Amino acid sequence: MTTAVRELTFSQAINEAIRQEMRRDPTIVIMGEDIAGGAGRAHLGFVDAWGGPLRVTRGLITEFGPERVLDTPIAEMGFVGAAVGAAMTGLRPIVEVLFVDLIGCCYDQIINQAAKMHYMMGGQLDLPLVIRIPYGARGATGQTYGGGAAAQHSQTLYSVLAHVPGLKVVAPTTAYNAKGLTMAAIRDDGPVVVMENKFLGLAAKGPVPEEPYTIPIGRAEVVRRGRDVTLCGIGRMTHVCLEAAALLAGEGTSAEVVDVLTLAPLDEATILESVARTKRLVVVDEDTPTASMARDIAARVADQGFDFLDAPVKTVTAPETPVPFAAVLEAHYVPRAANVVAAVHTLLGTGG
Amino acid sequence: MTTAVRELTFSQAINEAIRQEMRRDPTIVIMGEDIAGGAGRAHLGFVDAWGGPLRVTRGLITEFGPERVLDTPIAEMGFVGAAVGAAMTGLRPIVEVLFVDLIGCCYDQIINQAAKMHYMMGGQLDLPLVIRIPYGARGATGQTYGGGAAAQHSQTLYSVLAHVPGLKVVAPTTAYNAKGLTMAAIRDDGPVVVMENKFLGLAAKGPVPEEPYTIPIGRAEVVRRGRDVTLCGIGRMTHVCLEAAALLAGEGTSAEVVDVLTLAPLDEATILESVARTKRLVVVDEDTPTASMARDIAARVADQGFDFLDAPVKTVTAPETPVPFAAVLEAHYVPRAANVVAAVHTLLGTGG
Amino acid sequence: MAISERWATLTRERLLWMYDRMTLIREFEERLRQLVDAGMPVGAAHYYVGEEAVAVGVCAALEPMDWIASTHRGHGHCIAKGVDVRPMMAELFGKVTGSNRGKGGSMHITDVRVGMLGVNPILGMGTTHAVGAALSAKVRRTGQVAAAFFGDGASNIGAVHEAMNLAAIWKLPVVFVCENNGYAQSTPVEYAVAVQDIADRAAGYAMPGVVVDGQDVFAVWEATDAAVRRARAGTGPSLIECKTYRYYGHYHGDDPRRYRTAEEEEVARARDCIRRFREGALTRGLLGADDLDAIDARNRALLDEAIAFAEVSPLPDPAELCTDVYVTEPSE
Amino acid sequence: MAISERWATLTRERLLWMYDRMTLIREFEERLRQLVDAGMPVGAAHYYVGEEAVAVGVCAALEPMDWIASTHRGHGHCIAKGVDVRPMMAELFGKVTGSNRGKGGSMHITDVRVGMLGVNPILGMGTTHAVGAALSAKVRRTGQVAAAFFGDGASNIGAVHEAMNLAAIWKLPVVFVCENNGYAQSTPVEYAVAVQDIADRAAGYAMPGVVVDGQDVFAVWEATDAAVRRARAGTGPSLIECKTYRYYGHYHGDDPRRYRTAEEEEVARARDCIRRFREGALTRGLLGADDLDAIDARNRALLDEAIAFAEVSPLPDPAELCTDVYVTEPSE
Ligand SMILES: Cc1ncc(C[n+]2csc(CCOP(=O)(O)OP(=O)(O)O)c2C)c(N)n1
Ligand SMILES: Cc1ncc(C[n+]2csc(CCOP(=O)(O)OP(=O)(O)O)c2C)c(N)n1
Ligand SMILES: [Mg+2]
Ligand SMILES: [Mg+2]
Repeated sequence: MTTAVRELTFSQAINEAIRQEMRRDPTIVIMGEDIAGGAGRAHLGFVDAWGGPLRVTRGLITEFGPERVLDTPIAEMGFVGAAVGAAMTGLRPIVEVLFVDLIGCCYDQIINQAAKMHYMMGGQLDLPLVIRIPYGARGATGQTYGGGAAAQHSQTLYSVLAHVPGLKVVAPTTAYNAKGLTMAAIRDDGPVVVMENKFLGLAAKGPVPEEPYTIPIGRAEVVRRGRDVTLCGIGRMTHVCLEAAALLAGEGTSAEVVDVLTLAPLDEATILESVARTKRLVVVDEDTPTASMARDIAARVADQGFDFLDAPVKTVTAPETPVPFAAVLEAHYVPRAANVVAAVHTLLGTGG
Repeated sequence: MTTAVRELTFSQAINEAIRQEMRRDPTIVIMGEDIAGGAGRAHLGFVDAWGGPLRVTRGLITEFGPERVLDTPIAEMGFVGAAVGAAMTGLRPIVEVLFVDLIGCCYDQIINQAAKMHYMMGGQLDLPLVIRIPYGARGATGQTYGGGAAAQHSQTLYSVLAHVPGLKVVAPTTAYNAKGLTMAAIRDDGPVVVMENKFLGLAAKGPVPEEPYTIPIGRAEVVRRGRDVTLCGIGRMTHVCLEAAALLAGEGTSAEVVDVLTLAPLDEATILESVARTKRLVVVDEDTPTASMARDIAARVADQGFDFLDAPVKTVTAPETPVPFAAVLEAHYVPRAANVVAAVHTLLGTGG
Repeated sequence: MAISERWATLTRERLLWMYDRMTLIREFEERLRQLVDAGMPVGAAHYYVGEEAVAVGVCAALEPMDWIASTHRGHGHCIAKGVDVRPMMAELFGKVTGSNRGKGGSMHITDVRVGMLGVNPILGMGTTHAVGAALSAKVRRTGQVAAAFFGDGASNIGAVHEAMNLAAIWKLPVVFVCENNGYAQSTPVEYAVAVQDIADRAAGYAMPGVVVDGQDVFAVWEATDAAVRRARAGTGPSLIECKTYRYYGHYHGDDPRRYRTAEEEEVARARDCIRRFREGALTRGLLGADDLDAIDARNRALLDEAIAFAEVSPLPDPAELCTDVYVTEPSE
Repeated sequence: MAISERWATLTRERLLWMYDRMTLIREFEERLRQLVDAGMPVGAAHYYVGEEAVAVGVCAALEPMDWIASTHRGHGHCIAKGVDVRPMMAELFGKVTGSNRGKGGSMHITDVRVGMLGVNPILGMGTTHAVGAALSAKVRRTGQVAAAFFGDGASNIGAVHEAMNLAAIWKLPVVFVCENNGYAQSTPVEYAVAVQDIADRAAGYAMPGVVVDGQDVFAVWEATDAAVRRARAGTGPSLIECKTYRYYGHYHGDDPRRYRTAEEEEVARARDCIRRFREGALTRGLLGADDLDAIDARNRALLDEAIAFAEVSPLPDPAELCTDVYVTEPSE
């Protein structure tokens, strides 16, 4: 009965989630800039010329056609608004914002329209809308010159979305949960933001069942068991936590790793339950620190876990700066396992 | 020598700061929707017809004329961008966004352009820009029917600005510091967001020296001394903290009140120094809780103050909901002194 | 005169409906104004008085299944599209029987059952939602049309530009209705809009753009009717600029005499859409004074009833503060 | 032919300058392309090859004190406005000697000393900054003009609409230059823009709008020159749409043959702006082959030097990660 499960990349897994859902439900449409590519040129033999920034949407146009797979002009406020309007009137749109850095061009639609519509209207309308947003800097690449996508194309910024009541915000970390969370987002009757880490989109690969499945929104997951400290990761940082846990294991420190998975609403219970056992917490977030999810989680645990914490809750985040271009600077920007290990050393009073 | 100091409202104090600075420096211009009003109708005898949402800018047009006091069309992205461009090229613009709820229409200019320009350009350009933004819900009014400005005209949202490196964000609380902080913001060579509470704009009144003065950006202020607990307030919530402190004094509890004043960069030292003495902290913020400034401050103190905290850091915030219209619902939205007192009771294990 | 021809194409029912809706809007706004002036807290009320012919002319050309997206000045749009004034008034009273259970107020009144997608006070956003609704109609092949109202002031915001281009390239069934009442708050249109007629911007999206007298319900109806036909035929969107006037200030607390003259107001009022309709219908013998008086009386009574309903309705339970934040509660 | 008349009004120095800048841009881009293809990490490089006549024609009509605001495809704008290619190249290498100390990279190159206000990859935003610069010129009465480049794709974003209206109502000295190269990433302009000529949108702001051949540096210069005169005279902004073509993909990693044909590329390349200039100048005897060859050689050498400079330049100190976050450090 059990066959070897296929391996898919993170991006392919999201693609499969969207594809399977679009097959199931003809009211699902997907829109964004160059999500298909070469729009209107099928007659010249050009279809599927682009496929979005992480190539997540590649192939959808050939299966579902240009009426359900809509390339948009550069008009984030307009097309995210159109997705909101479509979600109000019988469609279930999935809309892609090319990078989180561009939410400044459609922030009203996300935080004032999509997030609040159901509440403001006294619940009379559902809003089945998925907003997919790639995010993240490259971090350390080992390159000694040149650079990355710099300050306006490398941000993380999910805290400014999670801040707003009414939005659910998820951040998948593996191909497996990327498929399950995306499917759950599509089936949710309210607005859900799916934050897709750019690095994971290309690099993460793993077994993904072929059949459709959902992973519940609102649940964190313990991805490694440990006794001495809890490392709580968001998105790509969960992998950094796992790396750090491996390093710590080599030193005789047993670290538990919790993958947050949903930023809003946060699964406080799972995180608290872990910290109740380990008595120590480090939250790792690649976003900048002020009013970040890292500090949010830290504050909740420091409050509700006060009685069982043996040490202060530490956060490991990007520095309080924009993302620099130069590879040698960006290398120090995104938190690495060594930073997490160092934070644990501080907590345990041990040396590296 | 000392004459009785005049009393001004919060709005009048900001008006005076702007007026005095505009007199001093001809490169200062101010722009926004209806900051003068009736634009282009001087020939019909109409000038100064509006004066901004809090009437802060009333009278400026008559003194400085329509070239330096610019009414704008409804085009937040455009005119905030124009202010950024003007700040890059020799002017010192002050731009008003009517309400913080509208930052969704110009968020890119604030967080990607103004905030990052200096850094991205390697420091080659200053950006002397002030962005003034009224914010806040009404809270409890005692009205039993009708309602307020509802979900899209009552937000606080400063955390989504403070989150972004490069922006300074201040939140004055009295007529006195409103004048001083506004002047400091105008004299700062970088972008500063001044968050003006709508309720304080009309209600707060106090002595304001006539001569120009600045209050340093980046400093919190202890506005009431106490021993048993520190109440840390932001904007209007500082007044709620003072009210709570008065109630607590009646119960025999001595509360210290710290007025945060600058949200970014936060004056951690003053807050920590206070908590080091009182051993307890309640942070009061009228914004919604997730990734809020309240949780940010709580996390910093819970970490750095771990060794001297006798109790968990509590936060008192708006609930995790949009702002409702109905007066009876909004009454429960904005934190009140009773909520702060209750939080202190929890901390001290005392009953109310 | 072209006017007389237009009357001819409308049924007596339609004419009565037009008069009914225009007077109901006015009655609603005047009664609300009395309440607000007497101290009822309402956040912000942007009265539609003077502009009734626009909402009614547009909605007269729409079917019940069609959609409208509205603006902050939305009471008139609601009533023209068929929202019941009782829950509307209850909403303004912050009562749980309100259209939005008291959570929205004047700036968010919505009734999706009659195709009213929401008053929306963030300028321009409604036009994008109409584009989405029209996309929905196209994909689901329902034949519905979406009309989007926006002001002269809102015409300058980027969202409107983006919405028009989207509707045009996708040939969506949208009717863009610009209500040019001469002002955005206190800012005169001639200051804020670079071009004489906002309708001229339609050429930038290869869509038809027309200017109509917004105080003539037939002119508005006729232009909308043509646009709706185009839209339903799959030919794409249109822009209609209605030159109109608001009789009162921008919102309940505004005194418009700080930025416009009494003479200007008188000129506009002299062209009052309701009086012109009434006089025209009587002069031409299409409707009788008794028909119209009966409507007036009915609408007065309806407002009495709506206010009474709002007054006696219960307030929301404080627990409602935290309900309906999420559409589906997160799994626990 | 009108062409020949235009040549006549330009000095020999100006003609040499035009050739110099166009070839320097091309040399810069081709050499960069070699580096990137050989593995140099650069985040994103959007080559300007094929469009040189636009940047150079525009900047030829500007004075050194004037400003330009640029886009993600900005190397050509920088060089045309006079940014030194050595710090430009060093910037792309992420070196501390870069125009932005290595902090900005390709998408943020800036040199305010020569009036280059910044490559800016958030589409449309540059147009608003140009409006601000023009406002600054007007208030400070300096007589400066600001030119804003933006693409056919960017023409659909709201910021551009808002910028044009602002410049128009305030009669600001702005020249809006739309570089219509037929594509936004892989999206053809005929799909994304509802109207045939983007220049037609100018009418919506009561400003002149012209279409010019963007592969003819003289046509671009002439149209810009007229717009600059208008701007400096206080008559307000203009829109110039330059029909042009990018020879390579959208960015270094893009293969344009997935959305356009080889034939189309050949047609465009056949109208290459540099070859046309060279042939025209030689045929008419205005410049000699030796003049032009000398420029070619100089620019090749300059790029050798720029690359060498970039290679030997030091990397930023890691401490630079946290400097220049605030313009003025907060008081401690
Ligand atoms: C994006 C945005 N900017 C500003 C405002 C504040 N505001 C509300 S109504 C209004 C004037 C609108 O004028 P217009 O579009 O002409 O509509 P009218 O009020 O005349 O019906 C303004 C500036 C807003 N609600 N949204
Ligand atoms: C607001 C915004 N939306 C989307 C993008 C992503 N993006 C970068 S360049 C580009 C295409 C731009 O096309 P066009 O304006 O025609 O300029 P061209 O690349 O052809 O020079 C897109 C979609 C962006 N940088 N900014
Ligand atoms: Mg108006
Ligand atoms: Mg292009």
